[in-house]
Amino acid sequence: MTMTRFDDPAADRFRADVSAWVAEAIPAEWRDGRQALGPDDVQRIQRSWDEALFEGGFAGLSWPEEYGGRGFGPIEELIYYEESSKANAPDGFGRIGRVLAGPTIIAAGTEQQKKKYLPRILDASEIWCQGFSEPGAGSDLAAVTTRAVKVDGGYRITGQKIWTSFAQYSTRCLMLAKSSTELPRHHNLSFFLLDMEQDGIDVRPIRQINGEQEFNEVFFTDVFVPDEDLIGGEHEGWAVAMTVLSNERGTTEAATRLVEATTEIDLLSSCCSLDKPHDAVRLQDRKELLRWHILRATEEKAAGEDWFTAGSVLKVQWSELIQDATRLGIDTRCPIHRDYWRHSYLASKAMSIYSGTNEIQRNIITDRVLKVAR
Amino acid sequence: MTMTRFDDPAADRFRADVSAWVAEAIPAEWRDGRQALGPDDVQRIQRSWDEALFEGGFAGLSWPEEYGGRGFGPIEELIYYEESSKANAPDGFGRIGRVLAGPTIIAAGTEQQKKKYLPRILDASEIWCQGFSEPGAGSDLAAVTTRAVKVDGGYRITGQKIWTSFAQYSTRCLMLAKSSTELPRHHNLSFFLLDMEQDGIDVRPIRQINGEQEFNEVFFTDVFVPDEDLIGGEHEGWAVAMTVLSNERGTTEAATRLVEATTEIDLLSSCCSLDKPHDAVRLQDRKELLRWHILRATEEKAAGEDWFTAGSVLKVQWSELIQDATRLGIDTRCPIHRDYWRHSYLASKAMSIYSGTNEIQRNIITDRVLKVAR
Amino acid sequence: MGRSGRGGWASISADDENGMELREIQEVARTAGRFAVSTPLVATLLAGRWFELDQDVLDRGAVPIVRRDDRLVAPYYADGVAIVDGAGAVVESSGVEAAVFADLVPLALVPGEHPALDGERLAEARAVFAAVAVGCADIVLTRSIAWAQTRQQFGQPIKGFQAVRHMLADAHIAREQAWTAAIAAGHEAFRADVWAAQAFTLARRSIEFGIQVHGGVGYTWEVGLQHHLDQVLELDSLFGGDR
Amino acid sequence: MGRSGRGGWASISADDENGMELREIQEVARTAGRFAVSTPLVATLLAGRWFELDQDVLDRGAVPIVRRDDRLVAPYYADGVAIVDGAGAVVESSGVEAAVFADLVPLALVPGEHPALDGERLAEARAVFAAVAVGCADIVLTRSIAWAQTRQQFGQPIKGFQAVRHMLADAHIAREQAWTAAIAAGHEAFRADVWAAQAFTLARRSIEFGIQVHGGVGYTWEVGLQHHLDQVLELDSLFGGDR
Repeated sequence: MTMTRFDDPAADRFRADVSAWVAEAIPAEWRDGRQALGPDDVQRIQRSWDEALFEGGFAGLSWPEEYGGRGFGPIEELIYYEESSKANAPDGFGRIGRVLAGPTIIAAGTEQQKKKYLPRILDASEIWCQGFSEPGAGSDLAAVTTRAVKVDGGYRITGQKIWTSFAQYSTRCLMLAKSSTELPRHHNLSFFLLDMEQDGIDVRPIRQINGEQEFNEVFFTDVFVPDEDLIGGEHEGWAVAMTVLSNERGTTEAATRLVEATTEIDLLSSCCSLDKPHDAVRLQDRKELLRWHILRATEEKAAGEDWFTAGSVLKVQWSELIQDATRLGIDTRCPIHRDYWRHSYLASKAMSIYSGTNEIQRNIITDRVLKVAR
Repeated sequence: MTMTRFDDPAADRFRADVSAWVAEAIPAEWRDGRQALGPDDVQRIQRSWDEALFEGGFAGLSWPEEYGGRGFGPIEELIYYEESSKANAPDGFGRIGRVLAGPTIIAAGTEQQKKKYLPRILDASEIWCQGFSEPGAGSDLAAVTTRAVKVDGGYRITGQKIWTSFAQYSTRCLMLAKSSTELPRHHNLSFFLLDMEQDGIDVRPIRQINGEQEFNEVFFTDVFVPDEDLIGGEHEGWAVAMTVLSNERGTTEAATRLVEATTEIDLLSSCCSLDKPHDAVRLQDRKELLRWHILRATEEKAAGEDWFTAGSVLKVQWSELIQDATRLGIDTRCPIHRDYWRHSYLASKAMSIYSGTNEIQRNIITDRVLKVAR
Repeated sequence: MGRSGRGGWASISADDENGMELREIQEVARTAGRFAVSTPLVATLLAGRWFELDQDVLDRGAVPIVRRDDRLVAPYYADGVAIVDGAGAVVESSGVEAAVFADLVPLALVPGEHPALDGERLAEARAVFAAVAVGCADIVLTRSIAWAQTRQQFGQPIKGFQAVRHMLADAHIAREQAWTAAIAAGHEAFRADVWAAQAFTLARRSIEFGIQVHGGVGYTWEVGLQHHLDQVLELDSLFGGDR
Repeated sequence: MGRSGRGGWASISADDENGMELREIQEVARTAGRFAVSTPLVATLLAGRWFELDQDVLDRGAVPIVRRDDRLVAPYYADGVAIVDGAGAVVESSGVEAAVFADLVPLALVPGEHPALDGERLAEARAVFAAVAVGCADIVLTRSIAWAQTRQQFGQPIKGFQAVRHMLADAHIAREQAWTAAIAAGHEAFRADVWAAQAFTLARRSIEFGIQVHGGVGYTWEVGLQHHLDQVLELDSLFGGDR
């Protein structure tokens, strides 16, 4: 294997670079006084973080260099997440663009689409959201009912999307819609790069069970997409969606969740109320295993294996790990972190549901990895 | 609730009675020198234990008094199991008769059948085995293919049964066979009280994955059962089997398994190599919960609820508890009990399979307890 | 405070001269747990039982008190609810109103809080509030079954998927185990803390299965499953012991 | 002992002047684990690697030795297998025969046994025998899939039941995690004991799912799943660390 490995000196150097850059780049007001910041300040800092990432060369780490990326692999993505998390760096709004829209356009876009959109994703002058999930479709993504009706010069989109992060800040939406009512399942969907700055789009925040409003429902009423913003061929949206979701989202998502798991488990390990320390040690061991599983999957992906062969295993692994960690957090009954654990525990309930429920992941493993026909 | 409860003084008195009797009844050669006994000695002692149980009044504890039983409930059965286990009492060969054949005959037998068989079960002059499971049927008990062909004065039985404990010592078999090839599923089986002392019966021990030979395969070739040994009506065997299996087996089996769980977990708790004692404490807590669940189920059964509403929950509970206990036993890597734990661990693998797999139990819960139509 | 003026919830416990049996209170508590709206009912019944057993209990301050908004509310079986200040002095006495459980914490039952419960009463409180948690699991399971019967995925109701059916079964198993633990807590005061902890953990597990059956929809505030889960967490932090 | 007389398994490690990479030996070990018949192959490759790295290794006695029947067998990459007595003296040298793994224990790799391994070699042995355990999980999963495709229950192959399908998925998840742990053991010598323990536990879990898929038939000696499970238990007791 010739790719960067986690224990390569090159990886160590990159880690040192990230660490030094992040320490420098974090705004002082964030580093020193985050608690005192109001929502407007936080939002301003998040926007400036997107710009800082671009200027520092940390946007598009794993994008090919020809599209303005650094040409690195997921190892470097993981290192970035780990180091920025250690330093408590802010999170920008540009994440969906960088990890979902950009790779989709690189994989399936026309030259014109690449030229038009990729630079704006990297410098975060456009913020993206995803329009996949629907309340009625749920785990059955192929059952989306948002309609794309062909009209002169483009399509008219009408329907409802859900779990749409960043929708309130977005200028573009990666939209999966039903472009044919006649063609069979999996061949009746199209993928669009939809302009969010037009009439007919209504963004409503969803209140989650932990009280937060991280996600949105978005209602589209007769919204226009020009032909040139169709991506991957008419009615071929399902294949594009599958590639994007299984190959790209898995890598970054697992790395992000590893960082979350680390935060939770480190807090647990240092908790004053943890009276059975070995419970936390076991979680630490599982977390290390997750980390190595990501590294291994990354190596195998570089060697040409489909990401989904590892992606489903990773999804089940990180979701169960974080859920178990937050359960233990509740069980500590720590007087100091009581509210923290309640919040984390409730938030973790979604992890076995989103990004494909753990039941769907097990279906994928038996269907596609083990190839046991139904 | 007017029945005997576990914490009643009456239960305490009964416990004292059992304890005193068991201490007295255990043969000295068993109590003092079990390790030195040969297989013939062990078998002789097991047979004599069946007789001792009868003479001591501990056979048929929960049988009605009119049939020679003591008229007690499963609480007393549980107390008997706990006390005899504490004292390391032997196990007889008459168990299938006392807990399966007897209750079946009491519930579904004719007066003639009751008079003929029940006394011989109690005094263990007849040893019974069960003929339910078949290699091809597995979890799908209704799919048994052993044929019962109507002939003049009775039936001719041909087929293969498996997992038949005590078959080599048995004089009677509680046999479920297919009496019709035309009637629909669940209405095509009959239940027989089959004489094992005739030609055409071939008993072959099964070697299990832990190397033991507790069970047998039994081949029946054109074996005769007279009409008077049909029980519960021709083609009505399925209903009889369900009643027997869900109402009777559950109680006694759970009590037996509780005793096994206690043995395993007590050994774990005292193990020199247990470096995380809290793991064993948690198993102790779960074991206590199982004990209380049996008590509760017993109360509810007395109050008229079907046993299966608790039976499936108990089955899953004891099998998972004992499996977790033996896993921890392996994990201790105790140099003294290494072989013991390897044996127990392998033996426990069968627990999530027999008596209805844990998957079948979950089906039963959703189908019959929660009543969610498929 | 005599036996006059009884009414409302308090009268539930008035049939028996010796107060309600703990197990009966547990049954009521479980039923109360099925409603997301918590009331001082359960604490009231407990107080009634303790008062019948020992008339001095009030003087010792060992009655259940709940916290509503910033006020401490002591439900008792006289004419309604007594409002007491932090020092335990009665400020006001009024009729009982329903309130969202999240704002209603039986403060007096917290070990170490004022007024403290003695060990025997604390054990009973653990047993009774463990039963409330079982009721929380009950309602989530009921709702999950209903959801599984109507929700369509891949062209069929999700109740057709064995994975969903087994999750419902697992929710049932955990709920039944939780109820057993609650009952055991009522019988074994000496380890009621361990039993209560088991009951809360198992009720929580049952509800977790129910949320998973609901999928993403179950994770929205509007659907409201968090109310039941939150109630279990709250009770756990008050009455759960070692686990 | 020079480089002459190489042949058989030993020659696998002969291509590289510096001995086989640990990861390559792990791949071979995993493959070996898929066959219920264990051979001294894996220990031989390890010994070859160590000898290439340090010619003095033999003198220090730090070569893998297996126990067959009552004899100690030291596979080494010279002319076959060296038979050594309990004190480590060579008694006999002969060709290699396959034997049932249960009778073949790499005794020299047991910490504290004679001849003992130093920490670095013990860590490598943990990594390599963890890979054997993954191979054991591989073969059980392969057989479980084949079984699920042919076994009929309730009028259909059991592969049609989602519960069975998800058990196969869980077997796969555990097996994949076990392989990751084995790989990590090869990279992090300082915690190879923890990694190996994880690998054995996960391989064991994977096999447990496979046995469950087989139902009662899987519990019979004839079907032979216990050979693979037993091998994992045996390796665990030798090379598993803290868990």
